[in-house]
Amino acid sequence: MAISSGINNAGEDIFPKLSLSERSSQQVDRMLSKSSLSTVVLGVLAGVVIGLGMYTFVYAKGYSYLTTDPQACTNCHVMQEHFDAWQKSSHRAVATCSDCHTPHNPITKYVVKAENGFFHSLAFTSGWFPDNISIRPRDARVTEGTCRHCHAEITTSIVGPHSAKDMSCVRCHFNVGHSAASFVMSNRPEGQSNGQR
Amino acid sequence: NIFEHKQEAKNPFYRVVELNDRTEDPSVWGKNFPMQYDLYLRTVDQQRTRYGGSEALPHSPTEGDPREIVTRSKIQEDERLKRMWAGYSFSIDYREKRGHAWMLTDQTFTERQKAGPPGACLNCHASMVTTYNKLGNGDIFKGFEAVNRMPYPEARKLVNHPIACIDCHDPQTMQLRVTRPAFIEGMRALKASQGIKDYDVNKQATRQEMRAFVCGQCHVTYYFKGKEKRLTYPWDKGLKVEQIVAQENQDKVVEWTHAETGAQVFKARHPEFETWSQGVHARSGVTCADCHMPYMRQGGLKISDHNVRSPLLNINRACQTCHRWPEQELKDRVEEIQTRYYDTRNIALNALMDLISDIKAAKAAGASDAELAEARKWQRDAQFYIDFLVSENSMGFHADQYSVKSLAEAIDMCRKGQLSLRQRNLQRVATSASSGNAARK
Amino acid sequence: NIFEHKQEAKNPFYRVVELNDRTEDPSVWGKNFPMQYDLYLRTVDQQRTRYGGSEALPHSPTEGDPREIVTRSKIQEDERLKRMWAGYSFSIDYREKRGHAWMLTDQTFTERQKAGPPGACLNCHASMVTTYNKLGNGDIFKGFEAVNRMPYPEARKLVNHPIACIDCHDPQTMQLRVTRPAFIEGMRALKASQGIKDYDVNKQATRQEMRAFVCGQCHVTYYFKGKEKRLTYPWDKGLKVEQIVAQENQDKVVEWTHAETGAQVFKARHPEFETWSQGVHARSGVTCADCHMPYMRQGGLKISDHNVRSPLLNINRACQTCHRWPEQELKDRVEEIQTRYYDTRNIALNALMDLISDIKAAKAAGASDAELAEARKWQRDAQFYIDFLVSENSMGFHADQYSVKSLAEAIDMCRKGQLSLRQRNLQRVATSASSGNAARK
Ligand code: HEC
Ligand code: HEC
Ligand code: HEC
Ligand code: HEC
Ligand code: HEC
Ligand code: HEC
Ligand code: HEC
Ligand code: HEC
Ligand code: HEC
Ligand code: HEC
Ligand code: HEC
Ligand code: HEC
Ligand code: HEC
Ligand code: HEC
Ligand SMILES: [Ca+2]
Ligand SMILES: [Ca+2]
Repeated sequence: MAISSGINNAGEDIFPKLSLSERSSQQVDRMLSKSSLSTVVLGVLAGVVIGLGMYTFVYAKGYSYLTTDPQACTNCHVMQEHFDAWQKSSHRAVATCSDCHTPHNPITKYVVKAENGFFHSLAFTSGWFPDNISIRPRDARVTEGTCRHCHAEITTSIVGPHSAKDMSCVRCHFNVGHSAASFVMSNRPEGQSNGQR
Repeated sequence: NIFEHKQEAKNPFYRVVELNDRTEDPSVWGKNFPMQYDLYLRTVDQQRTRYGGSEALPHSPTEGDPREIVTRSKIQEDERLKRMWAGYSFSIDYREKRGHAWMLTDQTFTERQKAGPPGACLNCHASMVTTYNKLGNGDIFKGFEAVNRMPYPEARKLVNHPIACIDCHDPQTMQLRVTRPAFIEGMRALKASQGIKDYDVNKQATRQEMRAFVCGQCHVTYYFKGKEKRLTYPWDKGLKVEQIVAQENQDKVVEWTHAETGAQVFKARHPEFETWSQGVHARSGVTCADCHMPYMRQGGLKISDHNVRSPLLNINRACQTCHRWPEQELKDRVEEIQTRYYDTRNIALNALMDLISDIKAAKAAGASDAELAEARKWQRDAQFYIDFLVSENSMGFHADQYSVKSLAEAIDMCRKGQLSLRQRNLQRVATSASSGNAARK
Repeated sequence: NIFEHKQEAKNPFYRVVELNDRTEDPSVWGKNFPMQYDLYLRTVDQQRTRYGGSEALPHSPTEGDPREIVTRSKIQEDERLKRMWAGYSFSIDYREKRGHAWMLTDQTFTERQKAGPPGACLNCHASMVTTYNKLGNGDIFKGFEAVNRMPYPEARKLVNHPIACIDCHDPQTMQLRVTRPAFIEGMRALKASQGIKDYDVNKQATRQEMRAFVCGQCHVTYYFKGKEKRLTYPWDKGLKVEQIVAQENQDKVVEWTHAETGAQVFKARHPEFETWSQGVHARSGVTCADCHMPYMRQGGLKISDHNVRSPLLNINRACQTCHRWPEQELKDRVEEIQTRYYDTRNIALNALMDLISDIKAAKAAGASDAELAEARKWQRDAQFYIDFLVSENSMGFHADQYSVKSLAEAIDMCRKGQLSLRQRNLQRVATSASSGNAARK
């Protein structure tokens, strides 16, 4: 059990899970358990689902995923917070949503975009997603890749020859794109700290 | 479906009815705000967490107590609590709390009613705005004073609902507001101690503070002052347990005489607000509402979850806005903090039981009041510390280090009480025993 | 300028010299890695923080101790520490620690040398890789065993530097590595207790774990096992203080007899690693290096700040990447946690002094060893708890709730020790005193 020693938590067995697999697997659970529909989903499968997906892909502008315009992401209000936070972030002027959320490799780029576009559209329409969205393992890997792509120079010393084993950028820089903190701050006076002490 | 999303996004609420300070019935407010109303109604639900939430137990209705569902009895679960409160109404009946929907019922039918409580009790168990206004002809302070001193049964007739929209919201603007004179007075005293004069919570508090203050109207420790039974929050010196003990000692508060030891003691109650204020979340501007009424999506809207409950039943919304850890990990973190607290709490309760046993035994052995005075004083203070921590409902989470630190102080007090007693006994026999100097030193 | 950046980017470090496991001198490594080397040299600097860092005090060199600068004496600052260690070398000399550059000098000239320590001491105060390899002809475990049992002065001749690059890095790849057999063994025992067999830290640890393990080679509690003086980290049952006490009790560790009470006692030392592992940062995967060696920019590169020091001297880099609070606020948060801890620590130290006084007095009054046995056992365990917490260097920050909880347990133990004694005294006289039953109960 994790409690017995923090060491377990300092390593692969817990750490990457924190931003990767576990986080989203249980998110999927939630999405399914959330809807008694889960069985229906399997039943109706392809037809309706794809239908729905495509429907929103068009109606809810899921195809926005194919663009690089951040504004386009906010065609879904569920992306609004991220957009607002991004506008307050250190990257607003230097990186757009898709700069961080799609591979910087022309081929895979559109695959990822189309796939996310489709599934997020589906999720959006069906409502099968948690209020606090968290990044999927695959997309987290994509994002980590983009950090390294743009920051290759400055990070050679820490990802370079001196470290066979990899390390996550997001572990420390989780708020570069749109920090949770800025979600919090966004509904209160900046830096407001409660008077009680 | 998708149309809804777009619709609602444009126009959040429809003003179906006009609301004013005479509109008590939440179902009427519900016409304008159906989503919040529906959620508010769900506070009847009961569900356990490891240390919190509540359990629904069947109860065969008697005419004295028609409830068909009650919660677990805390004093049966832990005999030490019963003994700590020996001689006081809490040793008759003290149960797990549950959702807001139950507050009026549970208060009306608790066996503590045998002690004949004052109307002041209602301040935190019913919707009081209209009642206070009526009795005070528009002056809530006057209405408050009137209710305080009434006998409970009489006052009970004047109220109809558990907490309702009107108790937290301004009917015109829907802004949060404080409607409880006791909180307004307590907060004024607290701010004064920090050098801020004539603090007016409804004018000066930030929106973020209000998201905690509305809860602080009730989730606090209190006592009834004088025969006017004025509901009082003893915050004149600050919100830390040591400051509250100092204040109540200064006010010479004595609520009962301990049945086993004869000590003059006083009670602490659910100090969630005071405890939260000492934690890192309060320090970070995180309020009660952030965790107990987190934002949730309904259709295209973000609304506050009015089903006020344990955040552990709602981790994604309550915690993951700020913490990127998986739900299970967040739950484990809370339980690790709570278990450390729980273990320390056991040490403290055992120390208190030992002190009570020693005083009782010394009394039985004929020790005089003068000889018992010091030990009884230790019991009085230590017991309040422990009560303060035991009555708090987050099992240490609201302020993890502070809570355990206070327990450490209480443990030391209990043991010093025991020592004071034994030392004195020794001195009495010292002359006849070589080991006397050992004791006297 | 940009050109320079590009250059470095392609090949951040220029292999000026070839490095291997015989290259001990850090200045040689510095030819390849000048930035890290320059920072490493800065660990000579001394600066205070409220509770940490270190203060440079002038010292007039004697031939016994040529140091011109020393740190404050902790036992002069707090007499209670001196008394806790009465009869042991720590009551002769125990000072504030300071930067890595000082480790070998400070060990060589501490007055604790009077106690004639073993070579094992060097494991954590010098660059040992080459020495271990030489003595063990390539087998560091053999070399380790050889050094352990030598008298210190003899072993001292075999080493030349305080900790150097080679102690944390693989000369070929520059990857982190563990070079201390005691840590390898301790970690293997710990993992075994968690059901992981034959754990090999250098093969199985993640990069993230290594960022803490390299520090855990020295910032841990230890004892010398048997007459081979084998340096041992007692982690077989776990890293919590109660698990370590249990282990050392099982190993029947006795380091000295307390001068005032005659209790058989043992010492805890700088358990930063063990304590950190119980805190929320470890749980969040935040390691020693993250806070004590944060990344910094130099030229166009990110490098680790090899000027290992208090993060409070480097808040912007050490904390603000993860915590968006202002520097002053972060400092205040640390000091709030440390002050709560410090206050509880005082209660615990006072309780221990009372226990020592009582045992001493009882002894003086002619109590027999049998009569003192229980109280002495309480002193043994409680004192280790308190020593463990007092010797830890973050003043409670590394694990805020856990540290205070452990103090609470220690306070209870000290007081129980006192009670056990007085109870026994009372029983002895009970027959002759009416208050006897009071006492016996
Ligand atoms: C069709 C509406 C819609 C649009 C347009 C949209 N999103 Fe999303 N997005 C969603 C929904 C719904 C989810 C939640 C999916 C889930 O948790 O299952 C989501 C989740 C995500 C996630 C986290 C989950 C994952 O798959 O890793 C990322 C990252 C993301 N969106 C990025 C973007 C970016 C970048 C854009 C613009 C290029 C964008 N989104 C535009 C609806 C949308
Ligand atoms: C500078 C890089 C960067 C930019 C620009 C960026 N993001 Fe992200 N995004 C991230 C990272 C990193 C994460 C993963 C955060 C984590 O693991 O906590 C993330 C996660 C997300 C998620 C999942 C929620 C979560 O916390 O896991 C969504 C949704 C998302 N981004 C949407 C967007 C949208 C919409 C935009 C543009 C308005 C955007 N992002 C711009 C780096 C970026
Ligand atoms: C499209 C290119 C691009 C991507 C993708 C990108 N960055 Fe950046 N980032 C920049 C630029 C340009 C700057 C500003 C100039 C500079 O400081 O290098 C910057 C600045 C920064 C800074 C310094 C400002 C701050 O926030 O402290 C950090 C840290 C950083 N990036 C980390 C990341 C991480 C982590 C990721 C991936 C999650 C990422 N970046 C993704 C281009 C990018
Ligand atoms: C252990 C924590 C940690 C990790 C992991 C980490 N960084 Fe950083 N990073 C920092 C700190 C601290 C700074 C600030 C350094 C300074 O201000 O001197 C920084 C600074 C930066 C900067 C800004 C430099 C500038 O010009 O302002 C960039 C870009 C950056 N990091 C990118 C990355 C990337 C890409 C990764 C993953 C390969 C990464 N970091 C991993 C802690 C980290
Ligand atoms: C950072 C989140 C957070 C904040 C802020 C917070 N709480 Fe809590 N609260 C919790 C958690 C977690 C628990 C433990 C719930 C459990 O054990 O099931 C809890 C427990 C409680 C309980 C008992 C609930 C139950 O179901 O047993 C009450 C009552 C409570 N809090 C009231 C308050 C009040 C009043 C405030 C503000 C003064 C407050 N809380 C602030 C997280 C929070
Ligand atoms: C008018 C007084 C009053 C106010 C205002 C109030 N509470 Fe309560 N609260 C109570 C009472 C009384 C109970 C216990 C009801 C019972 O056990 O019958 C309670 C119970 C709770 C519980 C326990 C629910 C459970 O399932 O066990 C939580 C959590 C809680 N309150 C949080 C809050 C928060 C957060 C706020 C502010 C947003 C708040 N309360 C405002 C009086 C109040
Ligand atoms: C200052 C606000 C306040 C006052 C005054 C108050 N209560 Fe409560 N009461 C609460 C809160 C908050 C809870 C829920 C938290 C808890 O149970 O610890 C509660 C819980 C209860 C409960 C359910 C749990 C239990 O204790 O069995 C009963 C019954 C109750 N109160 C009766 C009373 C009576 C009788 C009085 C008057 C003597 C009274 N209350 C005065 C705030 C108050
Ligand atoms: C225990 C206190 C409490 C009670 C009772 C209460 N609310 Fe609220 N309400 C809140 C808090 C806290 C907020 C968040 C306000 C903010 O963020 O400024 C809120 C927000 C709202 C909002 C603004 C939109 C939103 O959801 O954030 C509406 C509308 C609302 N409440 C309606 C109601 C109605 C209708 C009732 C009665 C059925 C009610 N409230 C009862 C505490 C309460
Ligand atoms: C609005 C933001 C916010 C919310 C909501 C929130 N937290 Fe926190 N939490 C913080 C901040 C800020 C800290 C202080 C550390 C930091 O600065 O990151 C913190 C610290 C913590 C810590 C470490 C504190 C300690 O004493 O060890 C735990 C554990 C924690 N939170 C759990 C929770 C849980 C569980 C919930 C939900 C019930 C929750 N938090 C909700 C912002 C939040
Ligand atoms: C989250 C940040 C953090 C982590 C992780 C951390 N420390 Fe610390 N450490 C601190 C702070 C803050 C202090 C208090 C410094 C002060 O009081 O000046 C401290 C103090 C210390 C001190 C005393 C330093 C001094 O100058 O007085 C030592 C030694 C130390 N830590 C070692 C470690 C070791 C070894 C680890 C890993 C096993 C570790 N720390 C992990 C933040 C951290
Ligand atoms: C070879 C043993 C050894 C290793 C490995 C080691 N330390 Fe130390 N450390 C020491 C000794 C010995 C001292 C005290 C030196 C003195 O007082 O003369 C010390 C002192 C310190 C201090 C106090 C500095 C001050 O200014 O007061 C900090 C902080 C510290 N170490 C952190 C770390 C961290 C972080 C690591 C790992 C990255 C680490 N140490 C690795 C032995 C070690
Ligand atoms: C397991 C590693 C380890 C061993 C073995 C070890 N030390 Fe240390 N020593 C440290 C660390 C880490 C510090 C810095 C932290 C502190 O001072 O608490 C330190 C600090 C010191 C200091 C400076 C502070 C003080 O205590 O005055 C002296 C002197 C010292 N050690 C002497 C010795 C002697 C003599 C021995 C052998 C009996 C020894 N050390 C064995 C790790 C070790
Ligand atoms: C107390 C342990 C310790 C000592 C001694 C030490 N280092 Fe490091 N070094 C580290 C840690 C920890 C890292 C970060 C490694 C990682 O992130 O995986 C590091 C990283 C490095 C890196 C990789 C780039 C960077 O800065 O992150 C280089 C190069 C390096 N050290 C050179 C040296 C040199 C040269 C010396 C001797 C002058 C030295 N180190 C002494 C602990 C140490
Ligand atoms: C690599 C990220 C990281 C770094 C670096 C870091 N922290 Fe934290 N800190 C955390 C996390 C994660 C938590 C747990 C709460 C949460 O999940 O936000 C936390 C919690 C805290 C808390 C609340 C814990 C408690 O018990 O109350 C404090 C205070 C804190 N950090 C201070 C610091 C200080 C001071 C430093 C620098 C010396 C520091 N942190 C460095 C990530 C970090
Ligand atoms: Ca804390
Ligand atoms: Ca904590």
